[in-house]
Amino acid sequence: MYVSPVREPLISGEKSYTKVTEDIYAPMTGKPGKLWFGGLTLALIALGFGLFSIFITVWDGIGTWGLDRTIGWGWGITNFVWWVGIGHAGTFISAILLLFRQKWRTSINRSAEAMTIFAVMCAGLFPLIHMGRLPLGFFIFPYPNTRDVWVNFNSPLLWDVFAISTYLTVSLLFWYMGLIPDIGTIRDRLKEGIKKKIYWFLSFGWTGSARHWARHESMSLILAGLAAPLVLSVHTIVSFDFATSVIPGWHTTIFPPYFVSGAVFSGFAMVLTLMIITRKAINLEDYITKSHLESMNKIIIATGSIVGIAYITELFIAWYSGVVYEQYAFVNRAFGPYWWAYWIMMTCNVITPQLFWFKKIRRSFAATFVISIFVNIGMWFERFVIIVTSLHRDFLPSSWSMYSPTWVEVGIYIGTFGLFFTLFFLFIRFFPVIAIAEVKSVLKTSTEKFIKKGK
Amino acid sequence: MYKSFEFSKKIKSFLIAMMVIGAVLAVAGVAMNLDHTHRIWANVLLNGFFFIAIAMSAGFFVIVHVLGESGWHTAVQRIPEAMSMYVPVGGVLMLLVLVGMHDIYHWSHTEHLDEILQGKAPYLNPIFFSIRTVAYIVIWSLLVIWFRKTSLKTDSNDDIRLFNKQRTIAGIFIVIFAVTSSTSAWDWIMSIDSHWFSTLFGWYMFISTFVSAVAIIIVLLFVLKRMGYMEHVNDEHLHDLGKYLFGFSIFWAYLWVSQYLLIWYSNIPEETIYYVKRIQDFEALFYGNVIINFLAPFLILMARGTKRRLNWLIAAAAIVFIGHWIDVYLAIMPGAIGHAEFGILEIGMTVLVAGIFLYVFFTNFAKAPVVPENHPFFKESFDYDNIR
Amino acid sequence: MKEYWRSLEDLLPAEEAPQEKKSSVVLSDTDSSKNTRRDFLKYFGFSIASAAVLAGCERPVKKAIPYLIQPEEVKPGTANYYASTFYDGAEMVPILVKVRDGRPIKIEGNDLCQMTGGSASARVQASLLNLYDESRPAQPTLDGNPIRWEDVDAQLTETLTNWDASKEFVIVTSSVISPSTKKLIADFIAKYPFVVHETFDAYSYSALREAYKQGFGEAILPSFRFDKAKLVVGFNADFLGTWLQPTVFGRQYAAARKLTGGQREMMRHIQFEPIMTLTGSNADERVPMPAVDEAYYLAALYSELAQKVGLSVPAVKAPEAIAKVADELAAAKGQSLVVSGTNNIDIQTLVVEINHLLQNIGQTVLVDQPVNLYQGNDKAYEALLTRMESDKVGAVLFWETNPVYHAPLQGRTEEAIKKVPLRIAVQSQQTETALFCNYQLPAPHFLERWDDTELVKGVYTLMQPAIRPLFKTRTAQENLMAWAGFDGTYYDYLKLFWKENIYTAELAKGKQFETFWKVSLRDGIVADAGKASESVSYIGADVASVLKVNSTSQSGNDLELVLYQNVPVGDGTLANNPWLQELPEPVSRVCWDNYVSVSPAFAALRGWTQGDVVEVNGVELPVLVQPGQGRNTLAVAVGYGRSNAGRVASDLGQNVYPFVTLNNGHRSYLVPKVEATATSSTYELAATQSHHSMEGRALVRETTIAEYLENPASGNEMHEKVEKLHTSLYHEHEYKGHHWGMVIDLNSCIGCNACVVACSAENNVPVVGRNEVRRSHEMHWIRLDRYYSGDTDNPEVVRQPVMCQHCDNAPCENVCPVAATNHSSEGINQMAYNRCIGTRYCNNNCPYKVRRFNWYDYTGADTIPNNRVDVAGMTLDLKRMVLNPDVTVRAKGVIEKCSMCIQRIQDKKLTAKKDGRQLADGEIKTACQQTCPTDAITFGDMNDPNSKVSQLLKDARQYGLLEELHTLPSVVYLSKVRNKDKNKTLS
Amino acid sequence: MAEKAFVSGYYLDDKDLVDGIKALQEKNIEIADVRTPFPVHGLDKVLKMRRSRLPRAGFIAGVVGAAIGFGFQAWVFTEAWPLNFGGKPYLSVPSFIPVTFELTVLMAAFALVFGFLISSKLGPGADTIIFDEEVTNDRFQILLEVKGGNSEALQSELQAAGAEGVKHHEV
Repeated sequence: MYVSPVREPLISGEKSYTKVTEDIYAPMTGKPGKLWFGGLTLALIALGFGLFSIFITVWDGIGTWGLDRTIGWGWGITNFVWWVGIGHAGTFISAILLLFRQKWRTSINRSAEAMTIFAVMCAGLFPLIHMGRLPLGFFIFPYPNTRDVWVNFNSPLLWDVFAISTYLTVSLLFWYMGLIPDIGTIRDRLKEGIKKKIYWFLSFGWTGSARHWARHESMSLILAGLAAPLVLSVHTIVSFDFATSVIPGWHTTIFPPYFVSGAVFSGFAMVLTLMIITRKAINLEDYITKSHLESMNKIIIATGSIVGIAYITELFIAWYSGVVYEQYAFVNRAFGPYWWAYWIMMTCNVITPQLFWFKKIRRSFAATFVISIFVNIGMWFERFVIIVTSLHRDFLPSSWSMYSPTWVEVGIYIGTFGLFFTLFFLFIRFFPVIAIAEVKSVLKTSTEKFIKKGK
Repeated sequence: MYKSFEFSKKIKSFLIAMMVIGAVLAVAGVAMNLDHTHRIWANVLLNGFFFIAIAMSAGFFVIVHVLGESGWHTAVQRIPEAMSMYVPVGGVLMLLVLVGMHDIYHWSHTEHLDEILQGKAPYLNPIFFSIRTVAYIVIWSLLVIWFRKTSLKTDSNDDIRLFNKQRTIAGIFIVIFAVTSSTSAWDWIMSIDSHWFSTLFGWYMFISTFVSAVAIIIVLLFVLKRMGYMEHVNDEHLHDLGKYLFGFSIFWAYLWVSQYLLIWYSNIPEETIYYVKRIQDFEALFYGNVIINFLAPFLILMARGTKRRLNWLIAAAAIVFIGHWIDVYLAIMPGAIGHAEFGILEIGMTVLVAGIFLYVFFTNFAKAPVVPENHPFFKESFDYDNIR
Repeated sequence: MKEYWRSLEDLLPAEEAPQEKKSSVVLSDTDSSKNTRRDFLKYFGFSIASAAVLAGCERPVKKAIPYLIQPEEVKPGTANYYASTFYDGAEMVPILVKVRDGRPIKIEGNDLCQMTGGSASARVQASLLNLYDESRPAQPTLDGNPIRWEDVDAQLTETLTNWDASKEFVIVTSSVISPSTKKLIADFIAKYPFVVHETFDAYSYSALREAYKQGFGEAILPSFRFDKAKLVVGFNADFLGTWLQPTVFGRQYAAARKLTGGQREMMRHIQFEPIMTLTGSNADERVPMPAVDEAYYLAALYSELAQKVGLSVPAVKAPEAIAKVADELAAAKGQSLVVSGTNNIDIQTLVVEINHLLQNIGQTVLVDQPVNLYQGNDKAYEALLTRMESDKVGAVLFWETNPVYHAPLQGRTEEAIKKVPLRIAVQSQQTETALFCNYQLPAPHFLERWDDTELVKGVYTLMQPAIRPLFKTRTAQENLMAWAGFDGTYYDYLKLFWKENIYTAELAKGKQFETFWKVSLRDGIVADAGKASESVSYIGADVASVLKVNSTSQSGNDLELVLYQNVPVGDGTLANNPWLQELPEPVSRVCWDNYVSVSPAFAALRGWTQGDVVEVNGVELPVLVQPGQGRNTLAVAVGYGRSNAGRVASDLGQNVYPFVTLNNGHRSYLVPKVEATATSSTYELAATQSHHSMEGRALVRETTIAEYLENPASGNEMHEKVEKLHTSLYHEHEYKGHHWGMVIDLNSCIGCNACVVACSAENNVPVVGRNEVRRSHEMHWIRLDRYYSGDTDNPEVVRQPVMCQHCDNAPCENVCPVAATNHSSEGINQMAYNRCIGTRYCNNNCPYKVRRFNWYDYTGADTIPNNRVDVAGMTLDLKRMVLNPDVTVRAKGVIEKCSMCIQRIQDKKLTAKKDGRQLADGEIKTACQQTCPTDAITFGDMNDPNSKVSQLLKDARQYGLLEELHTLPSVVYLSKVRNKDKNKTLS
Repeated sequence: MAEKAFVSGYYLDDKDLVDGIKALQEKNIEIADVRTPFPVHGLDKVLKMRRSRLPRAGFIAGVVGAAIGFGFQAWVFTEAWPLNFGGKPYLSVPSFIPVTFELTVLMAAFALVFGFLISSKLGPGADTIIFDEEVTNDRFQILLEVKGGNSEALQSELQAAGAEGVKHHEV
């Protein structure tokens, strides 16, 4: 496959196939470092705090949260949407970019997909624990029962159940199918022993047969074809949670594509935040290069700008609609008691990503790191703004109210960080962080200098 | 090496004939409808908007690939490039809409407006509307011409800076178009149902015209291939175009469902009125629209083979093109004339404008080599394949 | 008309027995033979007969004791209604007590009473909860030690027998309106002549009676007829909320202002007041008036009116508004009414004279039908104190009175009582006064005892026990009988009294006394037209001197403090009541506390905001900024700061009764000059509404009478526009049988909050406490939204009762993932609590925000132990007796909301079905509708073209709240009409 | 006694591998298997592999998923217990779209993944033989089945076809 010499190499340094294997396998060998143990411990502490907060929530009731008769959802659902959004980068990278033949995806898709799965797990927690009666949460599944009661298929929350679980399942399958050849690689590097047996088991007996590869590619492509609309559908359905209502600020038709765009936006930001650290920590700088950074940052500008346009569209149409409730909802967002949340959102999501128009900035790891964190914050506030500022002042002024979180809600949020990072730390230790086989497949065309190993 | 296109007499006379027939039918149609001029103006708007939006979408097709640093598209790039040159010509037609404004836009009758329209008046008033219309046309024309010029320069100059300049233009293009594609759709189309509003509307109309543009690229490719040009375009290119048509048809359906489902679900009269009108008076078209624009391309192009075979592809493209004309028809007519009307006026007007569009296209296509050979990624276009 | 019966014989005549068979097939007899589980919800309303148990269905039932011998009148699952009377020393309302399985579970108004029409105020209904108050005195004590009743009787009989006749034995009662009790007291005095009976009212209106004494020679309290007036001018009189007989007045008021049923005339109401009262907020025009100037305003009014009829009186320069009002009053002679709520002899004298000038006596002021309420005389009370201080009193018995709390009079009361050697308290609730008493004798709650009343001459009601006394209590009457050695029980005494004094053959329509007695007991009320009137005649007071003293404005820069009763707590007698404490004050919408309200201008001047704690003459109170309040007026509600009231009320708010002083011998609730200083602390009030503007939204639609008469749809023009745009993407569901609907007439609703308590009692709505209300966790299913508009110094007020609107296109139903809320075939938005998993999605989507979530375990229905949030003791076994077994007690984590009293609907449907007849219109009454004093709420079948609801739906004033959203609410509002000229105002 | 014997040869570059395969194919030597560390571009064409039937399986499963998804929802709402939610029609088709879509994707994905695993005989604890552990690293391996003891000949053919190293394996 011809590649124009004008294109910048994706992978720096002199690489051979063996070198790729060695480089990516390296972080999994030897004793884990202090940093890793320290990080894992911190993550576990956060997880523990989260579990305690969840315990309090279930034991004492949702009253331990800062919600009230007017504001039924607060941090919980904000965090849910935020985490689901983050969970959009991985599958977007591996599915949609696969369809668009973007080679740079190969270095980041593995870890991004892992983040997707972990983020969706964190996200999935919230709809569960925000229920007043968690022990009866199984009512949301349409299972046959003696009362002949099924479920309400009109409910976007029910759609969510299907969407999130399908998404998690398909993402897991997709991720794991991609992992099989690489687990095979790890397996073959290990000396005989229990570890090798485990990886043998996990590798599903991968041989590298051309027939398998052909099927694997075919499957991956179609899975990508399925996953692409699936990614869209998940955040679309999450947006339906709000947009199907009649609440001003929630009910607007632009929500589905705008939410999807925002999700990819925040997902990429999170991937960037983590990968910029990870590549340093486990010496993968050659594989995740400025070229990757630039490509990802371009997507950040694109999605960020779509989000920005959506904000402005909403604002303008709210005025244009001539509906007093709509108009008030947006005036209230910008100038009401939660004005600060709105302007944090606007600054972080609309203004900061525009800095990536400057080539220097979008190719700077330090700048990208900072901006990615801004985007993470901004996207959290976006959901907060949508949920809380729309609810706290809706139709009847008599019921208007204010919301602030309690430590329990904050604790649960911290706990999901704990869960996310616990899994992430385990992942980088026990699985190849970069898709070895996929990098090899683009190695010749994408490396600064490809060396064919001697005999 | 690549056979340059010659705008032969034969084609020219065919297109002139097409325009003449269209013009005759259109004039006849106008004559028949002098008592309800809003139908005439609605048709001017319909075809004026549809083709200028397609031309602009074709321009968008090129610049988005430039920004995405794509290589494969260079094999067909000159087709959408030439299509985009219709923007300044079509702009003239859109200016006509300003003349017939009062027959289409309820809000332009500034003397008797209800409360809501009075509220919108700072935005929806004849003067500001005209300013915006002119601005869209001028800015869009400048953009497509600027890009086209730069692109043509590469034919004689392989300076990489020209490519970088293309990227700069593309950046400016996308920023401006990101905003104006929505606002123009609100202005020209959404404001016909002057009380109604939908935040998604701009994006929905954009995707509709974008799919149409892809369809026309395929149609034109087919025509050119039939005439013996563009032989370098291989199955992989068709496959990619097919994927676009397939993918964006689904995306269009996604937006259609998003808008419909949300409005259906909340069932708030100020929003449902839009669909109620369409379902009541245009029922067959309303549901047909979804079948033609979603189900047909979806089923035809799902298999790998059909995307690679020009005959299947052209069938899908033709259906989709007609489908999206209907889509725009559905967006305009219920508000502008209130009920379904289809006759020689519609046919004539469409044939006429399509003729002009094609004439402009072929004229421009003939002006330059059929491929940008000095494009840095040009060679990539001939060494890639789609996974089976 | 309902049949109220007392015994089984009354209910079931022998020949009706076969009916039983019919009823037994009802459960399986549905229109479809395919009687599957889908009928589950249909039966939901009544099949939960054991709902109180069901609430805890995951737990074993701890206590279930079967009857050994079932009492004949107790039929499981069926409620008995007993007619009785509520009287707490202030208000008297004939009631029906709903008793289920031996437990009184609800109080409703007795609809045989013409004055109340079956309505009851919030306090009347809530008084039920005082029955189950765990803080009630349960045992007689002597100096803090338990003592047996026999010993009490022995000791006191001995004391009385050996009495030193130079000393008085004083019985201090609240106003006694019971003729039999009066006679008993007289009999007691006859036996022990040294006994003196004194009347002490918790809140005093003695100046009113004295004014009539001056004007008419008799210290009477006339009957007021607001319904006969075309113009009512109120001066600081909260007659819709607390003044004299608010339930009755509210009803009269609304009747005179209703525009339904073809009525085209509407009474006009002008209110002059220093603070924003419930009444003032309903006025067509309200003029803020400094409290210290009330006498001056009235003097000016009198002077203006007198000049109009050519009397020569000293001229008083009238404020502009008064001059205009005088013109209006002069034009409505004989059809107007001027009232004042201030306990000031000058003011009341002026009011009497004004009404006389206006020829209202005999028209709207019926001096020949005096009301027996508020018989207390402050001068007499002061005299009693003086006698106590000078050791002339040997013993004092406080009979359900609490002067230490209600009239401390700068410690005088307390000191005087201490000087009395023997002090006895007979009380059904804990009181501060009892703390000073040797004998503390527990009395039964009024639902546990016998009594009668004669409110107006010739109108008798009976009070009968609805439950056996829960504690070792004895009525004061029985105490007296025991100590005097009278035979029999008080029931016997009462019955005999009725036989001798009330029964006449004419009244009994020729029946024997026993029959008369039974009928009276069943009906609860007997009116003897023959005894109806007394005659008094005008003699006239010395107005000139009053005018002279009050001829100038007294208001300056001094801060004045107004002490007022608020609607929920009133004088504080029933303060230990969770329902009342959680009831939002209708104007401020704050509950669980009192506060000092200040005008916005004054707050701005001092830089105070709501929640700042300020010190008013040494009492620290949180600030509430009250639009419409007088510029230099501060106001604090009395009834709070109880130091010995029981678990709920003790230490709630601050007691401001110590500010009350005697003025011309009458207790004055106005402190003309106070100091208020800021402190550094803040205190969060439990407010149920924090935003007070409608934000220009068409929520409460209103018009003026002139516009209304021209175009009945005026103010409601939007409705027609919305109807025109009534598009939908799906067909409306057909409701083949009933389609329940409700119409709320905003022109009738006065915002008294009676419906809130009715709903809470009927539907087991949890009480959550102050802290939860602060967090906006209140649970009321119906609320009274209140909005201000216009000038903050004198805003217009509108109110809107909002409960679940039972939308036919309900945004909440759509989104429940587990189908826990959906629409019944009769158009009711129903909740299956057992199915709810608590996502709160429905609540988010409800545009009306009427859904309520059980944030904590408020009810004890949760399976997890040790997590209850119950500050008011509502989950105590004793208080749980008040639960309505027809309504599920909701568990933690469940959404609940108005069900349109589905249990009542099903009950009446079943009754009709058992009787084999069509359900009649009006037969079903929701709890809120039943109790509404103003009949603002109408419930019925919208499918029945002749139903009252259907008729009201034709009114041009009807509209749906947020109807532009196409939620198709089944609750419909009728717009409000103000009787005022849009372009002219008084002030 | 070995049941089967194989000869393997390995290459260090995918181009060399493809050339080697072509050389062997010219000599009509049947190639038992080719094993590579990553999917080699165009190998499927060279080896004349049949196009995978996975897409078809995915499509069928998708259709089944859609039918089940839509059918079940429609049945619940119209037959099992028709409930009135917010006045929506019982057969509220737009509401059924999301769940139908999700089930379509889920079923198709399952079919693809399990179709892949089953047709490739891969899975947890699958019984496969690895001839050279370096295949998952950098070696491109051709496997020829030894039929009738001509292992040596095959080895030299492989060497002739450019293999970097050859080996005999018995299983």
